[in-house]
Parts: sequence; C-alpha cells; structure tokens
Amino acid sequence: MSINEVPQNWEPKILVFACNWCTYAGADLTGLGRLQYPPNIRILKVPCSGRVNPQFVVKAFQRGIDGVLVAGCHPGDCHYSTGNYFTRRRFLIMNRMMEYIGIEPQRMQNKWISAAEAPKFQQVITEVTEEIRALGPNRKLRDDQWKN
Amino acid sequence: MLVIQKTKIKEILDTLAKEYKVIVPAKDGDTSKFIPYGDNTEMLLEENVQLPPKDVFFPQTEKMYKFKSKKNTMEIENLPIEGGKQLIFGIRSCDMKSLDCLDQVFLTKGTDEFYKEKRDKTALIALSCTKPKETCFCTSMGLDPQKAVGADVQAYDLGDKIGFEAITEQGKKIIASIEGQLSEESVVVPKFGEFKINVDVEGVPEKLKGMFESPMWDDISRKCLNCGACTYVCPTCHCFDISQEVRGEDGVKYRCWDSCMFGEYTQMAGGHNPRPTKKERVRNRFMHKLNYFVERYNMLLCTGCGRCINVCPVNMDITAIIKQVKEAE
Amino acid sequence: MEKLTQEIRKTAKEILEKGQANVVIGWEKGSAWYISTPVFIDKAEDVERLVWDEYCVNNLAKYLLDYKTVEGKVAIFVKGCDARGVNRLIQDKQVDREKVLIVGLSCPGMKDEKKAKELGKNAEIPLVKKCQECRYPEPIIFDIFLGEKGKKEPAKGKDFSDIKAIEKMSSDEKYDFFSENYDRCLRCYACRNVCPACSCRECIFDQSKSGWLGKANNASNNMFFGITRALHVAGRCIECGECERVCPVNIPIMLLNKKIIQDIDTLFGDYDAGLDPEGKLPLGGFEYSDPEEFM
Amino acid sequence: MGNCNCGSEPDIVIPGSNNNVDTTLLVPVRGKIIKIVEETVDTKTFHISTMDDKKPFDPQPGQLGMLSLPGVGEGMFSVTNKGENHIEMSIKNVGELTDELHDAEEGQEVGIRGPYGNGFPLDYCKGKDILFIGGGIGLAPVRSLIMHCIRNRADFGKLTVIYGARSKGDLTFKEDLFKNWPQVPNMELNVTIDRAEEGWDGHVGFVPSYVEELKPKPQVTVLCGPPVMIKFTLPALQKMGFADKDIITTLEMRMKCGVGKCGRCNIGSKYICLDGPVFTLEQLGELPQEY
Repeated sequence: MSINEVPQNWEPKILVFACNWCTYAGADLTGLGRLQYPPNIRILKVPCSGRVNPQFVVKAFQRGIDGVLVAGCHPGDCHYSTGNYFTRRRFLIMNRMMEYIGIEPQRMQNKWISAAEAPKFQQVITEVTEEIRALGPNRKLRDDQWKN
Repeated sequence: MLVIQKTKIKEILDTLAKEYKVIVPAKDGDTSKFIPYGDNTEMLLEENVQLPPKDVFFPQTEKMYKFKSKKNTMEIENLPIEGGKQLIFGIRSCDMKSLDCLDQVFLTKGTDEFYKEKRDKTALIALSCTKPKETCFCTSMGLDPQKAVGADVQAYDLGDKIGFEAITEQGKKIIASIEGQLSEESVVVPKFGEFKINVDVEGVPEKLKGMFESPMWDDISRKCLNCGACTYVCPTCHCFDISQEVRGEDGVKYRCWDSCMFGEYTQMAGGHNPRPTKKERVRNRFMHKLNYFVERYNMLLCTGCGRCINVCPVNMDITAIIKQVKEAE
Repeated sequence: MEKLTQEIRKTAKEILEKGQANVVIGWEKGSAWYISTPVFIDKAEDVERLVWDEYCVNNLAKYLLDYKTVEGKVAIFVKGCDARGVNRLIQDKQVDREKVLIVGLSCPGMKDEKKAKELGKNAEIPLVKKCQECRYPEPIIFDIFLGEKGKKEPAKGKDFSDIKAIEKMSSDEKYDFFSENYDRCLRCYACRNVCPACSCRECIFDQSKSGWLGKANNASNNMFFGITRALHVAGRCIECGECERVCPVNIPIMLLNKKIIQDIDTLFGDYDAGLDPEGKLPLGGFEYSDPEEFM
Repeated sequence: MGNCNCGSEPDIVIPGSNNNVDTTLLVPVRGKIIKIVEETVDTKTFHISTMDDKKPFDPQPGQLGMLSLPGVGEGMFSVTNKGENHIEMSIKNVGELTDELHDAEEGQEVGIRGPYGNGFPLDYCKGKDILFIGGGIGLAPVRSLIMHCIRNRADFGKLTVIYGARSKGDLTFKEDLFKNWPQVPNMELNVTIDRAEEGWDGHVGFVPSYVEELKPKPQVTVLCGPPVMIKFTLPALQKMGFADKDIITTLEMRMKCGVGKCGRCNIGSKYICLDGPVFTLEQLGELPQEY
C-alpha cells in the first residue's frame, strides 16, 4: 500500500498518556460533564507525565498508532511537585527529534490539562484528532512486517 | 573465450533477468552489498562489496513459522519458504568459498530447509579479482582469486571486457542463453595484483588446539569492544538466534543473525554464562574460525575476504592473530 | 610526534615502575600504517609498543569501565575528546577520579583511516570528520601533560549546517533519508559499545526478552534503536564522533546526536558535555524558566 | 571406546516428519501437557504428548527435547522419562519460559521438537553394575537411564542410586525414590539431604562425602548435578579408582536450534546438542574447560 493511500473507513488511532492526577481526572470530568469528544483516543494512565519515557512513544508508532499526546499537570501543579518540569525539558527535545526524523509535529504533541479543565480536554482531543485525520494514517516507524 | 564489453554488461543482466531474479554487487547508500538488480542499480564491479552475500541464502531476519495462541491452545502454521530462481552475478572467490563453509553447516548433519531452498535455486556467476584490496588475503587462505570453487560460471575481469567460462551444466545453460550477446575472442586473463597481506596458516589449526589456555587471549581481547561488526560482515559467520514477535493471539517465530561477541548469546536462564567476558568470546570466535571448524568440517571458517579487518573499530586483525599463533612458543 | 612518542614511553615506564598505576592505556601501531589501535601496557618492558601519531583516533575513555571493579589505579593517555569522555564517566559516577591517572596530549587532529586506505600513503590524507569539527583538541582534564599545547586550531563554534539542511526537508524526505540509512543498520552495536556516554551495566538493547526491542532486523526496529540511543545519550554526548567512525555501514549517527546538542543549546542555553565533571546534566534537571510550548 | 556411542554421529530425526511433510528441522509439532506432577516447590514434571495422544518422538535415555510455549519462547530440556504415549520433562523454575510453564495447567498446548543429542551409551552400560549420582534437579536426566534400566531390568547389573538435595522439600521424584524404586530387584537407594531437619530420619550430608562413605563398586557411574557437586564428586570417584571412561555425565548450555547450526552450545569443536549432552570424563578431558 502506498504511503499516502487512506484505507476505507479509516479512523485515526491516538494514544494519550494522561497523568493520574490532572489529565486523567480532567478526562473523567469531561465524561461526567457529558462533553463529547472524538472516540479516537486510547488513554493510558501514568502516575506522572514524567513517567513517559520517549521510547514509549516510538514503540507506539511502531505498533501502529497515528498520533501520540502526552498530557499532564500544568507547571507548578505537579502532584510530585516537579515531575512535569522534567517532562517539559524531555519533550521539548523529543518532539523536535521526532519532527527531525520525519514524524509530522501534529502526531507528537504535549499539552497541560488540569483536573478541572474538562472543556480544554474536549478541545485538545478534538483538535488533535482532526489534525491527525487531516494527515492520514501514519506509516512511518511502523513495524508491520509481522502482519501477513 | 566468450566476452562482452563491460559497458554492455547490463544487456546480459537484462536477458538473465527474464529467467532469474538477478542479484548483483552494488552500492547501497554509503556502503555496498549484493542487491536485486534493477534499472537504478549502481553496480560495483571494480572491487568486492563491503557486505557479504550470505544474506541471500541466510537473511538477517527470516520468518520460520506462524503460531496462534488462545488461552491454552496453539496452532502452528508453516510458512512457505521464500525463494524463486535467482542468480548472483559477480560473486568473488572468497565469497564463493564462504558458501562452501555455510553448506557444511546448513546442508550436512541435518538439512536446513530454509537455506537449502535458496541455495538450490541460486545460480552463481563468479567474477575474478584483479586488484586485491588493502585488507584482502584470500590467497593466504588457499584460494585462487581468479577461480572460484563451486561457481556455475566463472567470469573474468579483462579490463574493459568481461569473459565467461561455463563450469557446470547449469553454467552451460546460462551461457547458452546469453551467447548471442557475447563474442568469441582470444584473451589473456590479467594477473592479479600483489596482496598486501600474506600470512601462513599452515599448522595453525593444530597448534591452536593446545592454546586454549594461552595468555595470548587475555592480551588480544583487551581492546575488543564486543560489538558484532566482525561477525555480521563475515561471509562465513552463521550463528543465529530464534525469537518471536507476538501481536495478541498471533505470533511469528523467526530466526535472525546473532553474534558470539554478545554476552546474551550464551547467557543461560538461571544466570550462568560459560563465556562471561570478552576474553572467552574473542577466543571462541577465533578458535571457531581457525580450529573448531577445521576439526568439524576439515576447512577453515575464514576465506580471507578481509571484511572484519576493514570494519573492526579497534583493529582486531585475524591475520595478525594467525601470525601471533605461529610465533607463540 | 616521534619525539612525543618517546616521551609517552618514558612517562608510561615511570608510571609503571613507580607503581603510580597498574596499567597504562594508550595506542600502539596497528596492522597497517593507517591504523593505530588501543593498547594496554602492564609491564614496564612493554612500553615500546606505545605510539603517538596522526592515527590515534580511538577514544580510550570507554575502556576505563573495564577497570571499574579492578583494584588499583589506571593510567590513560587522553586527547581532547578522550578527556571529555573521561570527564563524562566521572560525572556519571562510573569512574572514580582517584583511580585514574590522566596523561594529557595536545591533539593535532587525527587523519581519516578510511580515506588513507583508499588514497594510499603518498596522498594528502584529510582529517577525520570529528576532528575537523573539534572545538576541544586540548585535554581539559589531566594529571600530567606531555608536549606542547596548541597543535590544532580549535573549530570556531558548532557547525550545525548539516542539521539545518535536514530540518529544511519535508517530513517525508526526512523520514526517507533516515529510514534508508537505518535500514542498513546491522545492529552490531559497535556505536553503543564504543560510546563513552553509554555506560549502563545492562543495556535495554541486550534485554531482548523485555520486549522493547525485538532482535529482528528491520528499519522500524533499527530506528527504535537509533532514536532511543540518541535520547539516552542526550546531553551526555561529547561529540567524539566515535559512533559514526565505527559504524560498519556508515550510518551518519552524529546527525541525531548533533540535532539534540543543537536543540539543547537553543532551548536551555549552550552546553558542552564532559567539560565539568561536577555540573548538572541538561536533561537531568530543569529550570522553571524553560520555554513553554505545551499550554 | 568400544561400543560406546557417545562420540558417534547421531542421526537427526526431522521432528514432525511423520505427520507433516512441510515441516523443517526447526519447526515444532503441536503437543499438549497431559499431566503435571509437582516435584518440589520449584520443580514440576510435565507429561507431554501430541494432539492425537502419541509420543512426540521416541527419545533415547539422556536425549533432549525442545519445548516451546506459544508467545513465550523455546527451551531445551532433558527428557526424564518416556511412556507409551508421552514423554516427561522435569523443569525447574529459573527464568521467563520456565516461570510461564509453571503457571501452565494440564491441557496447555505446547510446541515440541526433538530428540536431540547423543543419549547415554546404552550398549556400553549393558550387563554392568551402574551407579547413578544425582544432585537436586540433576536427577532428571539421570532418571531417564534409571527408568530404561528398570524397564529392561534383565539387561543390567546392580543399580545403585545416590541422590541428594538441599532439603527434604527439594527432593525430586519422591514417588520413585520412596515408593517405586524400592520395589525394583537388585536396586540400592541412598538418599541424603544437606542439613538435618525435622521429619527426616535418612542420611544427612553432601553427596560427594556420601559417595566416599558408601564406597560403591559399580562398573559405570552416571552423574549429574550442580557444578559444585560434580566438582567435588569427580575427585572422589577418581580416588576410588574409577577410570575416566566409566564416569559419564551430562552437560547443559544455552541452545536455540538443537541441530548444531545456531552455534552457541559449543565446547571446543563439540556441540552439546549434537555430540552431547552426554560425555564421559575421558571425553571431557579432551575438551576445553568452558562450560
């Protein structure tokens, strides 16, 4: 299949690393508030956004994810006081790295979403989904030689 | 001898490509290796390529079978072994010899079907060498750079022409299929240039048998980085690992090249490792090449291609080691 | 350099005879004129093996790890890049400063062994790429210094032109470029094994059972290896370029490392790894004032 | 070495060749665990047969089999016994695969291929008095020969077993040791544990010293156990005057292919999977000490 071909009924698959204390709670609140967002995301709860090792992201792309969002508490709000500052440094580098090797920047995003920011969660997920939908399926880094 | 202008070699390959998947030595990015011949292939006929042809017969990663597992059940599904009729053009004496070594491993004492399938279906046109590289030493290993063992056709580098001589029945058929494009000429096969490396391997395998405990191994292994570069560029190194990839219920069992330089290679469940440090690993590699294989199959596991010398980051030079063995008391 | 070779031998002899160290790590002549290779001298009578010429390209710092659990002191000859490598290992608490006797040498820049092989003895052999770009030819840490300083004019500023050229490509062009390069990767791990910033006792890539990286060789897995390794040495790469030099299939590995170095400089301020053994690592900490892009 | 078959070239049986023409050397056949016997806290014996209730292959005593658990991996184990329709493998929980195997239940399907290796020199042992020495899980490979001797009792002389384990709980094959084997004619059983413990009125002490104490007089000795046991038992045996060719042991190494191709299980020029795992002390003396 050519790299640009979009299969029928394709839907973006997006992996969201959500920190336990803010973003995951924010996602919960979004649901409780009946705020609709695209069902394209798979949420993976992590204790802190600082737990997200960049290799998790590469692995996700290998296994067929179309986009990754790493989300955590706003700077200053980290449950562990400084975890997300480490995340910020790490992903400032990581995001540029991924863009550098040819992953479109929309596919590798970070956002701070607090436990109270249900509308923001809704908005971010909607935006990210639409951005990735526009890009089409990701085949870069994909390890698909095992499918046959 | 039947010859063709080097500039017209592509015409012959095009003819052969009708019947075979043709594989040629060519540039590949900043390196060179044997790759399927196509319109844009940058062929490399002046010197041997940097990577050996072993992956044509023994790919770095090769699927063996699929399996499916649910709860406590499993199914095994055999995969068709890949491999249609193919032909390697331009394989050198050293690499032809390496196939002889690999044949011993994969075709004797139990036939390895994955290897055999590809080996049986591959015709071989060997190409003579005229100019040895800095690191070449095939003559020291008893090879003739202008006459390969086991080739179907021996081709000769005649400067601006290439000459062909059929060796086997299959070779005769190959020549017959391209005969129209060749012309008969009387030629003189040029002598090959001087080898920079000459080493005498006579008696080394026998002598090594008594040198397992030699302090020499401590000395030569110290600078080794235990990377697998030498083993992966070696045309005769054939160690492999068997592993698997699993996606949900589906799994694929594959084998892939492994290297005796890696610690994990001999690491046993439970923690014991019979070759725990670089000394044991380096010793095993050179003993395997120069003694164990000779004991087992009566031939050296080194063809003098010089690739390991070429890539080793710390200049672990097998010829230097042979000399050291020779000189040892 | 001939004179310096004599001095090196004399110094090594003294070190061993006086018992200042049990072993001296330096270079000896390899099996061809264009190769000098690491050597380990434990006996004073062997010091004649030591040489110093324009092919002493190997970074020796990594070998200190082999002596991590060995009793006694180790003496090591260092060029600029080796010194930064030693510093890095000290900074990571991999090597005890007290256990190493560092003998500094001013580096004139080393010649390209691959080019030498091609061009022959009589040709003008260019410097290896890493030496052309080197900004620290002088060792920044040593106990003894031999010879004179200033053998090579350090490069002015970091040259990121190759990085910038890639950044200008489209996403697909970038990916094609890197995946074609990494498709060739044999995963021999020479780059990792030679790297003075790679000092994990157990490396993730040796743990095939953990499932992070299968042993199967394909562009995807190889890029996982390349990217992960680049990020593991982020902020710790001393730009010695050994990874690229040792690659048997000539993958431009430094393009990943230099990209990270460039971004660290722009985002968090100029940083050179391996200069200050006490300093904080750029990715081992943070500033409250770091750029904010994730609001 | 006369009729000893230790060093001979074994014929390689292509696994599964009887039921699937397409299989190759490295592809297992589908089988299942039909019975699991808990030997000790960390050792279980698995009875394995094919899906159609046949013996996966017919191993000679001392030979090996490659057992795989789908999705986990493959491992080489000695076959400790065979029945009409199954083979038995005793497996200690030491790593990832063995851990998963210990979690398996009866009915679990597995991949199995073999037999590999040379096996014990049956012809050489025929008609002789045999001493079996085992330590811990090391009794597993030795047991394959003991069971063979018991099945063909008339072909062998006196059978003596000296077996030791760390504690009572670590003794494997308790049913054989205390129930089945004592019934066998002309068979002597000597069981020891390292340290005295409550409820144990048998011998206490290490295997090597027990061997010296018992002064057995067999014609052939077969031993297997942890390296430290072998290290101290061998000199004891040699001191008692046994010839190296009459002391037989079985080795293990990491293996992947089982057919002498993947390279890793060599000791010198010998591959454990082809030329071993059974070696006489005489043969081992000719090999480098790298195992």
